[in-house]
Amino acid sequence: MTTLTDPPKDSFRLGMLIYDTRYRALTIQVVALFAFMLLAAWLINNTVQNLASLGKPIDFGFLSTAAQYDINQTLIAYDNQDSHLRASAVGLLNTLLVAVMGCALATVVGVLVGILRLSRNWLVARIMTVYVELFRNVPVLLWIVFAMAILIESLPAPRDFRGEDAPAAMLFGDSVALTNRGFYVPEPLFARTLGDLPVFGAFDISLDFLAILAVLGAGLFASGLIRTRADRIQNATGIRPTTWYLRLGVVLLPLIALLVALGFHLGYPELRGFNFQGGIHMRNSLIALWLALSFYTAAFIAEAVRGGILAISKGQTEAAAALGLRPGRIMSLVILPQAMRVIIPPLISQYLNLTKNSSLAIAVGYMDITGTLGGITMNQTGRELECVLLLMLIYLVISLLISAVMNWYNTRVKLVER
Amino acid sequence: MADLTFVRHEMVPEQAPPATSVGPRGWLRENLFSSPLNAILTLLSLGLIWWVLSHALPWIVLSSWTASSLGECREQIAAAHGEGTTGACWAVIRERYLQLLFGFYPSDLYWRPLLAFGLALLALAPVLFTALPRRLLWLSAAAPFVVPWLLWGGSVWVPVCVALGFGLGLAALRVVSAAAGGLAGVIAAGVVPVLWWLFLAWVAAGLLQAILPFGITPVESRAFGGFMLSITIGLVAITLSLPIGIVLALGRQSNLLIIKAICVGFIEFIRGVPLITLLFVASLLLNYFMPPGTNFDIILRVIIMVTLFASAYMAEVIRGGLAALPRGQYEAADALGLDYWKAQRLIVMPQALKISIPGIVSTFIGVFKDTTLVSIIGLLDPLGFSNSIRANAEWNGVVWELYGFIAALFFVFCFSMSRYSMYLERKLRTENR
Amino acid sequence: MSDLAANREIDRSRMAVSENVAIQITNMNKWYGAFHVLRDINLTIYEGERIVVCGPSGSGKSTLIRCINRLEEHQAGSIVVDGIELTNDLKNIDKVRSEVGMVFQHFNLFPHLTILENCTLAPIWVRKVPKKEAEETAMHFLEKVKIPEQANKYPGQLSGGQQQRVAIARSLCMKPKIMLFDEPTSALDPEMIKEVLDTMIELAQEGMTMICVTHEMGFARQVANRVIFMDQGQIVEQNEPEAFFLNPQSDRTKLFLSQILGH
Amino acid sequence: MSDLAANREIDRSRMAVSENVAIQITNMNKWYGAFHVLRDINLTIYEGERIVVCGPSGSGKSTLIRCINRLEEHQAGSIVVDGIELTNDLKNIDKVRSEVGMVFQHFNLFPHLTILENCTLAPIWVRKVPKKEAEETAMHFLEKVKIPEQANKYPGQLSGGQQQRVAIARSLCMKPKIMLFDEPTSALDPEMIKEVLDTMIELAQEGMTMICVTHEMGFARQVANRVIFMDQGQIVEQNEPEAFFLNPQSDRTKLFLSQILGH
Amino acid sequence: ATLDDVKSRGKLNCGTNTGLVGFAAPDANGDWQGFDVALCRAVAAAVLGDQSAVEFVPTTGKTRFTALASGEIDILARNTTWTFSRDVDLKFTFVGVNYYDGQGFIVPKSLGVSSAKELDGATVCIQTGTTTELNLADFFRVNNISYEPVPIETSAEAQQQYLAGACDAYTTDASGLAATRATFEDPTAHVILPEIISKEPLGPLVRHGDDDWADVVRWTLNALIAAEEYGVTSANIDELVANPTSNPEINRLLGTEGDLGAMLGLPADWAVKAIKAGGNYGELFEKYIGQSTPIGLARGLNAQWTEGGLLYAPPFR
Ligand SMILES: Nc1ncnc2c1ncn2[C@@H]1O[C@H](COP(=O)(O)OP(=O)(O)OP(=O)(O)O)[C@@H](O)[C@H]1O
Ligand SMILES: Nc1ncnc2c1ncn2[C@@H]1O[C@H](COP(=O)(O)OP(=O)(O)OP(=O)(O)O)[C@@H](O)[C@H]1O
Ligand SMILES: NC(=O)CC[C@H](N)C(=O)O
Ligand SMILES: [Mg+2]
Ligand SMILES: [Mg+2]
Repeated sequence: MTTLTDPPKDSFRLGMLIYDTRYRALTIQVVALFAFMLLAAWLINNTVQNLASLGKPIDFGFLSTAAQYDINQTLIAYDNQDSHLRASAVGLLNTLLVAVMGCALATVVGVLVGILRLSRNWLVARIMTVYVELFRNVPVLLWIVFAMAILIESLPAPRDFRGEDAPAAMLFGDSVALTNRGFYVPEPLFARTLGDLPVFGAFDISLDFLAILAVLGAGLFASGLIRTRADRIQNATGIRPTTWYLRLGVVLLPLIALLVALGFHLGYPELRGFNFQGGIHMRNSLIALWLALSFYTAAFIAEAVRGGILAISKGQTEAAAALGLRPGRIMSLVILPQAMRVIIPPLISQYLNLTKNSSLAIAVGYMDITGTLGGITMNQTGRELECVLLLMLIYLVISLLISAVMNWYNTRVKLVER
Repeated sequence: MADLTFVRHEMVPEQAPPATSVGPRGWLRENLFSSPLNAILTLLSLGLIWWVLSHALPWIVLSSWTASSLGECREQIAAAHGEGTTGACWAVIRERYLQLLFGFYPSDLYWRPLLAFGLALLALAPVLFTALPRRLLWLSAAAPFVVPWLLWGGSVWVPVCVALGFGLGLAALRVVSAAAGGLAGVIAAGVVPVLWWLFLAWVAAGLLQAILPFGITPVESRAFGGFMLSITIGLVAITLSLPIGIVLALGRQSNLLIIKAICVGFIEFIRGVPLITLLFVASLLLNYFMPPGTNFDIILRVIIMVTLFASAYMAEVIRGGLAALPRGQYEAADALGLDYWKAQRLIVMPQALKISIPGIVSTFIGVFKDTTLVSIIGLLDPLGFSNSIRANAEWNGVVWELYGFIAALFFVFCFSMSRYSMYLERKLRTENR
Repeated sequence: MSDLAANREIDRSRMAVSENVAIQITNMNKWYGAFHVLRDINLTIYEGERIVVCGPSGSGKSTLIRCINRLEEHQAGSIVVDGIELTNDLKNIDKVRSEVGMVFQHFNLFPHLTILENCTLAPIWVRKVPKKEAEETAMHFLEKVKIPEQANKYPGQLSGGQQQRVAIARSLCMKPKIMLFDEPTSALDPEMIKEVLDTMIELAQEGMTMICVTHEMGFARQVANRVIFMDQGQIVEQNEPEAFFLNPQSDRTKLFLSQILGH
Repeated sequence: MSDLAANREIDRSRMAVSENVAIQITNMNKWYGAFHVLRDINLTIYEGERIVVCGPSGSGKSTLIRCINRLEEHQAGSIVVDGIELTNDLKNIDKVRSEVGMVFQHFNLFPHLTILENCTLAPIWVRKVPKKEAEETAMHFLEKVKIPEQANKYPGQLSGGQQQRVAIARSLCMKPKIMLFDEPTSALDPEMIKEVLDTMIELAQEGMTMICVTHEMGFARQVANRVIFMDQGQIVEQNEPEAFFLNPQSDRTKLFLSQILGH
Repeated sequence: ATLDDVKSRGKLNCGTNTGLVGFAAPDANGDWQGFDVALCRAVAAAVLGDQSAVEFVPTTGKTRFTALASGEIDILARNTTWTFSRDVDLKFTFVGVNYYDGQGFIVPKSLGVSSAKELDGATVCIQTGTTTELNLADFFRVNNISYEPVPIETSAEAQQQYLAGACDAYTTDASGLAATRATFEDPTAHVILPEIISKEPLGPLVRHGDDDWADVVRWTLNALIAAEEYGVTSANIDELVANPTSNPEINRLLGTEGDLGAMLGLPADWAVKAIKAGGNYGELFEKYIGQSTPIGLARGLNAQWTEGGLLYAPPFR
């Protein structure tokens, strides 16, 4: 029989570092941390040594020197005497531009294809399957160069619009020109403009634009109010009043009034000299990148959408149908709210992928951040280390922001569940 | 109210359905014209198909296979199909397909990459199919050493000595853990092989080669190119990323704060930046990070970065597999007295990896597609090669034929892989668990 | 088979059957592709009837009752529900569906809505009932199925038996004239079966027209006024429960009953 | 509750209790975060004892027995198993675990290993038994639980009862001195419960020290020599089974027994 | 030192363009061909005695300098312009000029433009990461006219865009323009504008600080140039070695007199090997980019000084 003695007092022995659960964790972590720091120190030491022997100590000063190169598409004012930093900012904005446009189009196409893939129409479902498989299984870089090549080869050059019986013609009453240099569309102009608002002295924001945004926002808010009222009436009487014309009017009328007040008119593109002048020029590089990224990503989004809808069991649709709900209502009241939860997380991670893939812009010469900071600037200054680190940092920040949104959404949705 | 009783004494035989619901007519009605909207969609789809085919087919068919330059191609097509016909110049593919497939790999050694990739496929089989004889697993264990040897060639002793490192590690684990306990054993198992590889393995391999020379023609990695380069990068990266991914996933799951932080940091960093920036690191910076004077060639550097890239994604895939394992499995292992590593090796990993296989395959497809980015840093993968080919005066101006061929190669490869992973997924779902 | 309901006293007085036809099925045939799943079904159901449908698996029981509210389309013959013939006319289908309630084997509650919202959804959007009124009705029926206190929980938080009772309440909120049940208890644990059967018995006592696919023979004996036996897509035998169970006519019925009661 | 084992003749002769202490728990307390889940547990278990632990859900039964093989850590007091105190020392933990077998509610067999491999895994890797010998032992215990013919199947191919018996055999292969059971039958269908209880009764007859969380009162009456009732993380009452069931002392016990036997 | 590294390695690592018509491209057998490539072969022949002992490392505009700086390549022969900042700031040594180039414009004849100054508002295709990009910006700035740059990664893509009319003009080194034009379906429909807006001396470069190695490359290039000047060709070189001429300069070049090779740390016949590898400068020019090739460049500035060009090899003495 074992006699019970007092438990042995804790006296520290070296063996406890390994065999005592309390210290073991600590030991392992200290060792790991030490190893990690050793590795980091080694890498940094190598780098410093290498750079020193090359005579290129880390120095971000080059960012403030004149860039000396031109960028064809700039969202903020820029010319070749501006600094590399500003060139990078131009690139970053271009990255964000194509990312936002891409996410929007990819969502639209992806959702459409995902739903059409479930269509009862055999042919449509097959075509969508072919589309999805084709795009998913060919590298996105190839799609980007493909898209560029298609644009360049299949659309007419501006010179084809010239002359009496020109081989090409503008669309929509001479307002839109699709050329292989890009698309020229009418631009909004204001006869009585409010001027620009400089922000931090770095760039200007058009006050007209701000005013329009404000009116639009107010209109949408009012429309929301009308909707709440409709909800209230429905709750009270059971009948939902028809309000779409009211809601439309409340958004559109003030907007139209403002536009008239500002002397809104369109500036049409016009063939002058070598090119179309006036209007908004969406460059072929932007369009190719945008379309390729969107359609490539849309294939993945379509799968997520299809999966999301399929995940909502057939039973849900049947139960709703058995209650007498119409197909449209079944979609909006039963299927979509549930499918959204399944779809949104993969959707956002596809947004992330699209944003990262937009770095392939250099393949078509679209001047995104990789093209400016990670391309020409790096090339002309020879500051590889600084440029690549900065580039990674910028992408990392964008990615983390997107992930943060995703996590926020996930936790929010989870709360609703239980 | 009528009489409720009813008894059927003669069963109704099965009848054919009404003609409108079966047969080609029924099928058409059901699948293509079930409603006006569907009919419109069907017509639109037919229009689309017609449009695509009518543009692509003539170009593909009215082509030249024999010319030796683009100009000659144009002449041949004009001669055969009339002036003004535009057709494909497949001759460039005929002349260069071997280059697009194998790059600069010596043509008399083409059997080696073919054999190596065949072997890799074979080695995969016993891992994936539990039905195959377990003895084939030896092939899977040997493949990571044999395949690189076949690809890069050189002395047979190099892979042997590398493999020996694992043997040494195992031996160290046995000996040391018997003498000084489990954790010391694990540490020894980690340290000994690394020391061996760093300091002794090359010497040993050199000695052995001197004593017993046996080897095949070495091929520099610079000779790798074309599709073979893509496969090599993809294959090596995935194989290496598997163990790294496992370690990262375990680290991320661990409740040791610092280890977890390091792993999470690494994974999120790699997943947060585009691959192209990592390739910039490979081509521009990696040599800075190494001790002055070290220099390994660009393909190795790319493989390193792509491996790190794949590892982060792999870690997430495996983490999913780990999360899918019920807690009971860990507890049962604990209750039986298995320590952490044994539990991981015997209970957790075999199951988690099996669950993760579809994810691993799709990571592989992703990485494989992404290998095309190496063309941006000047490596001659199929896409890079297409540029070099166009830099020849004869083929300057050829576009679609090359892109089309490359796209078809990738499509065939990735599509079959993805089908295969779907098959695996189905199999895993129905398999008893 | 559970005969938990055996010790319950059933008040058959209010379970009278009217002369009015509720459902009239004539020479109805249905195919899945080339597979003849329902063959020559002729069936008249009067208001207030409680029909139990039984038969071996795959005999077409579910398909039959799903045809009644057009979850499945039939290819030949006619189905007239409450005077409305089921054709491709969407309006008719809507009308029929809002008068026929259906309870599924797997409840099919909407997991993203609370119990109360589950119950008010269809009244609000289909019947255009004011929300307040819909909620009152819903609470009324939730009380009837004895779970008013769960009204603000989500389906995932309820046990199977509770979920099925919510499903019944949800159908009742549409104030249907006819209720269809497709094996409402077969996905439940034995204790929960009782809860659900009790609810159904109560409904029957109130004179609801019910068609119920079930193998709960105790329930059939107590509540049904007619049992229909199906095999191979056909109605093989129908009779009053006592006669059906004690004196089956067809060989198939006998075989089936011996199997099901032999347990 | 099933009392399927009632009609079995129990040989109590070999179920003697020794004087040696197998498990000594002194003033043990455990918290989950701030939640005090085990309070002041004092318990001495002698070799050969068969203890049944019961109590309402959430009362800490599982936590208690999981503390005994350190699947959970306790924060105060001491637990001495077979002379080894459970501290943070990993070596002691390993020793205790290899002497204490545990059977879970959900069996937790390793699905990727055959039944035989499940049984030989721990002996081979923990006890360092030669494979051949381990297999012989495994077959011996598989025979004991009456499923030697399943040795080469995978767990997924077995019924729940069979799986639980494999789980018992797997624990036995480590030749433990003490066996812990955490509701071993509660995930099983009624028919299968009997199989598993029979196996446990057999074990008890061979004099194995057993601690069993269960609500099978038939089992407790026949086999246990002590029943422990827990509530709110405390041992509320312990007694011999007859006395415990017929003459409970505490009010809580009475309430609990009335609920559990009233079914 | 690099020379020893190369010798012990037995291979010369040479950075080239991933593909530029006439200057570097792999042929159907996977052998690299071109004017820049030939220089590498000559250096390999001089140092290692074997013109095929070269590993070609294709580089892009971005990766070329890092490849050289990190030691991945021993010599960069990739139509790289010798500029102040590359020489001084990036720390490289340009060992000479193998092609005197200048940046020009090509436009379709139908555009009706005869001078670059008329390109106001034009869309101009340009390869990114090159000196040409900066020159272009300067040119339009100086002339105070506007333009729209279309940056492009490779010359093949630039050509595609130009031909399809996506840009009005294409600008790059004039040699590249000529090479590009040569492969057009109808070369006569395009004109190269008269303005040469920059000096683009293209030459091989090596790392800063290894003068011995720089000397080897520099004098190999000079040997090729001098060989042409003295009429030493791959055809008559064996003859000249066997029967030394009376011209001591030639003899010193061919190693039959003096010990210039030893001074470089090379065998006496280093220059012979280099010249035999592909021929003298003139032969290489004719073979890869000269009038007889589709590219058809005239010697122009790249003629010997005796012919009014800029090629002027310092004396071998
Ligand atoms: N959507 C469908 N497509 C093709 N065949 C179907 C479909 N649904 C059911 N069937 C087949 O029709 C037959 C009848 O099915 P039904 O579900 O009506 O049987 P059941 O009597 O309800 O059987 P159970 O008791 O198993 O629910 C079965 O053979 C089934 O396989
Ligand atoms: N990991 C945990 N973290 C926090 N609280 C826990 C944890 N595990 C159990 N608990 C809580 O501790 C209490 C006791 O749990 P335990 O599982 O021991 O109860 P039990 O008596 O076994 O109940 P049951 O009969 O339901 O199995 C419960 O209130 C439970 O919610
Ligand atoms: N086109 C090129 O790749 C080279 C352009 C130019 N000669 C430079 O050195 O930058
Ligand atoms: Mg059914
Ligand atoms: Mg428990």
